[in-house]
Amino acid sequence: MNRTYIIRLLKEIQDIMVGNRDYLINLDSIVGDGDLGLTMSDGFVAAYKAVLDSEEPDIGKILYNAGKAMSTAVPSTMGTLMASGFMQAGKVLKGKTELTDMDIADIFGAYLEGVANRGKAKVGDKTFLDGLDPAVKALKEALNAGELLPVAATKARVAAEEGFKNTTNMIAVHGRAATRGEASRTLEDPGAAVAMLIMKAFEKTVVG
Amino acid sequence: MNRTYIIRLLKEIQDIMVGNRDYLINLDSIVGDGDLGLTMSDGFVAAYKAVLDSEEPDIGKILYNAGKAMSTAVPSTMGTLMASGFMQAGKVLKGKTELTDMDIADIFGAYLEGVANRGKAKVGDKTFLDGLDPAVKALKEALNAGELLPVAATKARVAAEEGFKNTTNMIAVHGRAATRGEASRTLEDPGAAVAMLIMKAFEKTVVG
Amino acid sequence: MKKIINQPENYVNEMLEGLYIAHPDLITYTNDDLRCLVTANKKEGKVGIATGGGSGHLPLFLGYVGKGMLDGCSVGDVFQSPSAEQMLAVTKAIDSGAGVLYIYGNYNGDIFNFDMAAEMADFEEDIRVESVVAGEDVASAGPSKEGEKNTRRGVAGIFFVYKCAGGAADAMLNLDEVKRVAEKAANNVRTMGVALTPCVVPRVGKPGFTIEEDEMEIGMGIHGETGIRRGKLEPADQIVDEMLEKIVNDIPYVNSDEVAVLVNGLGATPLDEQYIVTRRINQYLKGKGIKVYRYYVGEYATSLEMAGFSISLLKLDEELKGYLDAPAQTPFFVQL
Amino acid sequence: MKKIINQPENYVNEMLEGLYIAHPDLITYTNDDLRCLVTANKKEGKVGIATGGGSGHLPLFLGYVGKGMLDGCSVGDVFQSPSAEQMLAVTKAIDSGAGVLYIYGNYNGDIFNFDMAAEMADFEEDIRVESVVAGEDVASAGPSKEGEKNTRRGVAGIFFVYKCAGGAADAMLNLDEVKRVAEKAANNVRTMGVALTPCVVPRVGKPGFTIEEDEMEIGMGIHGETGIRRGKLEPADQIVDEMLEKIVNDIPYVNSDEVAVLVNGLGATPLDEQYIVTRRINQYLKGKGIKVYRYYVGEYATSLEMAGFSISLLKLDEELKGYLDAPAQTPFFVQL
Ligand SMILES: Nc1ncnc2c1ncn2[C@@H]1O[C@H](COP(=O)(O)OP(=O)(O)O)[C@@H](O)[C@H]1O
Ligand SMILES: Nc1ncnc2c1ncn2[C@@H]1O[C@H](COP(=O)(O)OP(=O)(O)O)[C@@H](O)[C@H]1O
Ligand SMILES: [Mg+2]
Ligand SMILES: [Mg+2]
Ligand SMILES: [Mg+2]
Ligand SMILES: [Mg+2]
Repeated sequence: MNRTYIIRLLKEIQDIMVGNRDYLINLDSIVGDGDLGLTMSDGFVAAYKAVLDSEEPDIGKILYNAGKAMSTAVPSTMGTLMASGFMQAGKVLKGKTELTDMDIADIFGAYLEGVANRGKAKVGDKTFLDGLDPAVKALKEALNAGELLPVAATKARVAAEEGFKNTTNMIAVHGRAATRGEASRTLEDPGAAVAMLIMKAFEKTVVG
Repeated sequence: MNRTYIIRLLKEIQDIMVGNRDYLINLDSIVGDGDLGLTMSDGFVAAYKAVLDSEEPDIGKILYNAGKAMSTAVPSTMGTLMASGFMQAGKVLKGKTELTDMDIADIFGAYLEGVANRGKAKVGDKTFLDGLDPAVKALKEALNAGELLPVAATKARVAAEEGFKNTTNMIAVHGRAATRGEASRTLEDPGAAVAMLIMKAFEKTVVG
Repeated sequence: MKKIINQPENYVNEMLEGLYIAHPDLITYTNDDLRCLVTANKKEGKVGIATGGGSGHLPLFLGYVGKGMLDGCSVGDVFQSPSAEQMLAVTKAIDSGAGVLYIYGNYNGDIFNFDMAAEMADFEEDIRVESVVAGEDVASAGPSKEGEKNTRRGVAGIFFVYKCAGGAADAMLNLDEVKRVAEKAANNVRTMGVALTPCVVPRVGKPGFTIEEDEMEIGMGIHGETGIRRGKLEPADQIVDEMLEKIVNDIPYVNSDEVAVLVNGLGATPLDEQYIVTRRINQYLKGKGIKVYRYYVGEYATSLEMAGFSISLLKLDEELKGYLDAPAQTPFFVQL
Repeated sequence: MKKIINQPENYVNEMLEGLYIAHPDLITYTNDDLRCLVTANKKEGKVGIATGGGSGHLPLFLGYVGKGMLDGCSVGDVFQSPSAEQMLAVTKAIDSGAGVLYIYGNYNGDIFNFDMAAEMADFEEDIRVESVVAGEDVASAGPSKEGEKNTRRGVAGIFFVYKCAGGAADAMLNLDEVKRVAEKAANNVRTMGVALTPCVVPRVGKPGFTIEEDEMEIGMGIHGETGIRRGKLEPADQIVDEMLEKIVNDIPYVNSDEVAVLVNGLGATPLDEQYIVTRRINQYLKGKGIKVYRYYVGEYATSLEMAGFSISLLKLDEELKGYLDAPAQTPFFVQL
C-alpha cells in the first residue's frame, strides 16, 4: 500500500462524513450546538482536497498536510482535534512511502495519540476517544494475532460501534455537554460517532 | 399697595396653577409632552415659598427672588420663561416699596418683556405671549382711560381669555408643537392658557 | 423596562456618584451640588468652556470635561435642561478671569437657561460669557437662511465643536478667538442619525414611541423626535448611502475637501456594526473625492439604550485640523 | 433581528475592513488575511503578546492590540475560534526574537488551536511560545483544586491580564517574566456577570435563548452560557451585592487588600447604569475594608447587543499596580 491507498482512505472518510452530515447535526443538536455535521463534512472535504492532486510520495507528509488543511478550514473543537490526529499520524509515519499492515494500525494509533494530546481527555470521559480507542486496540490485537487486514478492520469497526454505544454510560466532562453533569449520561456522544464513521470508512477501503 | 399685596398676588397665582394642574397637563399632552401642569404648579409654588417668609420690603427684589427660585425649581421651557418674566419685573420695579396702579401694570408689562426677551417669540407665534400681550395692553389702556384697578383687571382677564382662544387660529413656530406645522393651527396653546390663569389670579386679588 | 437601577428618581444622582468615584483625578463638583460638574485640573488664565444639558446621553455632555476639552458641565434630569443657577455655579467655578464660553445643543430649555445664566454671570458676577449653539442635525430642519435662526437640533456633532474649541482654549487663545473657532466648527459640521429601537426614560417607565420589528426611522432625534421617514430596515450600505447623500449635499462638500468623520452608536448597537458602517462611509466618500483626515468610531452621544447610529462630518481647514489633533484627556475621551 | 449589517456572512470581514480604515496608525494585518491583526508599531526586542478568539465581543479581543498592551490578535467568526494557522501567522509577524506569549480565554476551541499554533511555531519556525489561559468567571465553575485544570470560562477580566502583561513586556522583561506577571494577574482576577436580554449571532438570525421581560440571569456567560440562577429583576444595589458576595469570597479578599475594579457593559446597557453599579460597588467594598486602587468603567468585553454587565476585581500588589498604571494606546483603550 502506498500514497494511492492513503488518498483512497481520505476519500472514503470524506464521503461518509458528507453522507452523515444530518445524522451528526442531529446528534450534536441534542447535547451541543449542532455544528458537528457541518464541521466534519467541511473539514474532511478540505483534508481530502488538500492532498488529492499532490504528487507527494511521503505518506507522513500527506497526512500532515491533510491535518493542516482541516485545521484551517474548521477551527472548531472537533475540527482541531481531527486535524491534530492527522498531524500526529503524519509525524509518526514521516518518511514512509510504502505501508505494512502494522503501519496502517500505527496511523490510527498515532491519530488517537494526537487527539488525546491535544484534548487532554481520558478514555471514559465520553469523547471521540471512547469510539477510537477500542477500535485501535482491536485492530492491533487482531494483527498481532496474525489475522488478515480485512478481518482486523471489521473487528475494529465493530469495536468502534460498541465504544460509541457505550458512551451512553458515561458522564461528559469536556465541552458543552459537560455543563449537563449527570444529565449527560444517557446521551450518545457525537464525537464518538465520528470515530465510528472513520472506522466504517476504513473497513470499506480494505474489505471492498 | 406694598409687599403684602405682591405676596398675596404670588399666592393667588400659585393656587390657581395648583388647581389647574390637570387642566394644563391635558392641554400639554395634546400638543407637547404633558409636563406643563407639573412644572407650573411646582414652579409657582417655589416662587411663592421663596418670598413668603422674607422681610424684604423692596418689591423689585421680591419679584426677582421669586423668579430665581422658579428657575431653579423648574428649568423647563415655560419654567424658565416664567422665571425670566419675574426677574425682568424685578429689575424694572427695583427700589420700590409702594406701588401705584400703573406700577402694577408695569409689573405685567415687564413680565411680558422678560418672557419675550428670553424666548424671542413674536406675538402671533402661538405662545404664552398671545395670552399675556393683549391683557397687558387692555390693562394699560383702561388705566390710562382713568378706569379703576378692579375694572381694568377684569378687562385684562377677558383680553387674556380671548387671546388664549385666538391661539386656535395660529401656527406654532416654537417648541414641540412647531414640528406639527399647519396641523398645529386648531389646537389651543398651553402656554397661553398659563397667561390666562395668571390674569384670573390677578383679577381675584383686586376684585376680591 | 429592563434597567439596572434603584429608584428612578435617584437615577441621575446615583450615576453621578459613581462617576465621581471612578474619575477623581479628572472631575469634581462645585456648589455642593453633584450636578455642577467641573474639571479637577483648572488651568489658570485659560478661557473656561462650559456645557450642559439633560442626562441620558452619556458620554454626552459631562464626559468631555477634563484636560484639553471642557471645564464644566451642568447636568439636568433625563432629557431635561439643568437650571440657570447650576450653570451659573459652574461658570463661577471655571472662570479664571479670561471669561467663559458656553457650548450647548439647540434646544429651547437649554437655550433659555444658558441665556439666563449668561445674564446672571454678567450682572451678578462680572464674568464675561459668550455662547455657541450647536445645531447640525440635517434631518431636523432645512438649512437656516442668512440672518435667520438655526432651528436644527444639536446631536453628536457637538463633539467636534467641543474638541476644536477645547484645543483652542488649551492653546491659550482669548475668548473671542475660542468662540470664533467653536463657531467655525459648528458651522462646518453636519449629522444624521437612524434609530432602530426606542428608549425608556427611567421615570416614565415605558418606551417613548414604538417601531415595528422590521422597521427603522431615518433622521430620528436623540430624544425620539420624529425623523424624515420610517421604512423597512435595509442593508447597512444602503442606509449609509441615504444618510451621506443628505449630509454631503447640505454644506455642500466639494471634491478634495477634507473631513473628520464621527460614527456614533446610539446605545445598543454593537461596535461591530459601527465599523461595518465606517467601511461604507469610506467607500462612499472616496467615490465623491472627499478625503477623510481622521475617523472617530464609538459611543459619543447616546440615547439611553436606543439602537441605531449617527454619522457626523466636519469639514476641515488647517486651523481646525490642528485643534482636532491636540491632545485631550477626559473620563470618556483620551487622545495623545 | 435588528442589525445594521449587509450579508451576515460578511459580518466579520466588513467589520475588520472598517477597523483598519479607522485606525491605520495603530493596527494592520499580516499574511494577506484581514483576520490576522497585528500592531502597526512593532517594538524590536520586545516579547510579543498575542491573543485571539471569536468575534462578537468588541472591544475584546482585537481592540487591545497597540502600544503597551498586545501585539497581535487572530480573529474568528462570531463566537468561533480562529484557526491555528492564523494564530501562527500572527505569531511569526510579532516575534522579534524574544518569543511570544499567548493570552486567551478558557474555551475548548481556542485552547486546542492555540496549543496547535504553539507547536507549529516551535517546530516550523523555531519561535518560543508560552501560554496563559484566563478563566475567572466564578459563576461558571468552582475554584480548581491544586494541580487540577481550571474549568472556569474566561470573560472580561482578561483585560487586566492583557494590561499587566502588556506593561511588563513594554518594560522589556523577558518571556518567562512576562508570563509570570500574566499568570499572577490571571490568578488574582475574578469576574461575575448578569444578563437581561439575549444576543443574536448574525448568521443564526434569532436569539440564542429567551428571557422574560421581568427576569435576569445571574452568572450567564458571554455566549449565553447558562448562569447560576434566573429570577425577577432586582434593584441595582441588590444585584451588585449578590455578585460581589460571590467574587469577594472566592479569592478570598481580606481587609485592607487593594483591588482594581472593572465594571463592564455587555452591550445594550447604558453607561449611566454602569455608574449606578460603580456607586454600589464602592459602598460594598468600603464596608468590607477593601481599598479600590483604580476603577475602569465602560464596555470592555461585550456580547453583541446583550443587556447586562459584569464586575471584575483584580487583587493587586505593588508589581501589578505598576504595570496596570503603565501607559497604553490601542484603538479602544488609551491610558496616559
Ligand atoms: N477534550 C476533548 N477530547 C476529545 N474529544 C473531545 C474533547 N472535548 C470535546 N470532545 C468531543 O467533541 C465533540 C463535540 O465537538 P464540537 O461539536 O466540535 O464541539 P463544540 O461545537 O461544542 O465546540 C464531543 O461530542 C466530544 O466527543
Ligand atoms: N420661544 C417661546 N416664547 C414664549 N413661549 C414659548 C416659547 N416656546 C414655547 N413657548 C410656550 O411654552 C409652552 C410649552 O411649555 P413647556 O411644556 O414647558 O415646553 P416643553 O415641555 O415642550 O419644553 C408652549 O405652549 C408655548 O406657549
Ligand atoms: Mg458542536
Ligand atoms: Mg411640555
Ligand atoms: Mg451601549
Ligand atoms: Mg453598546
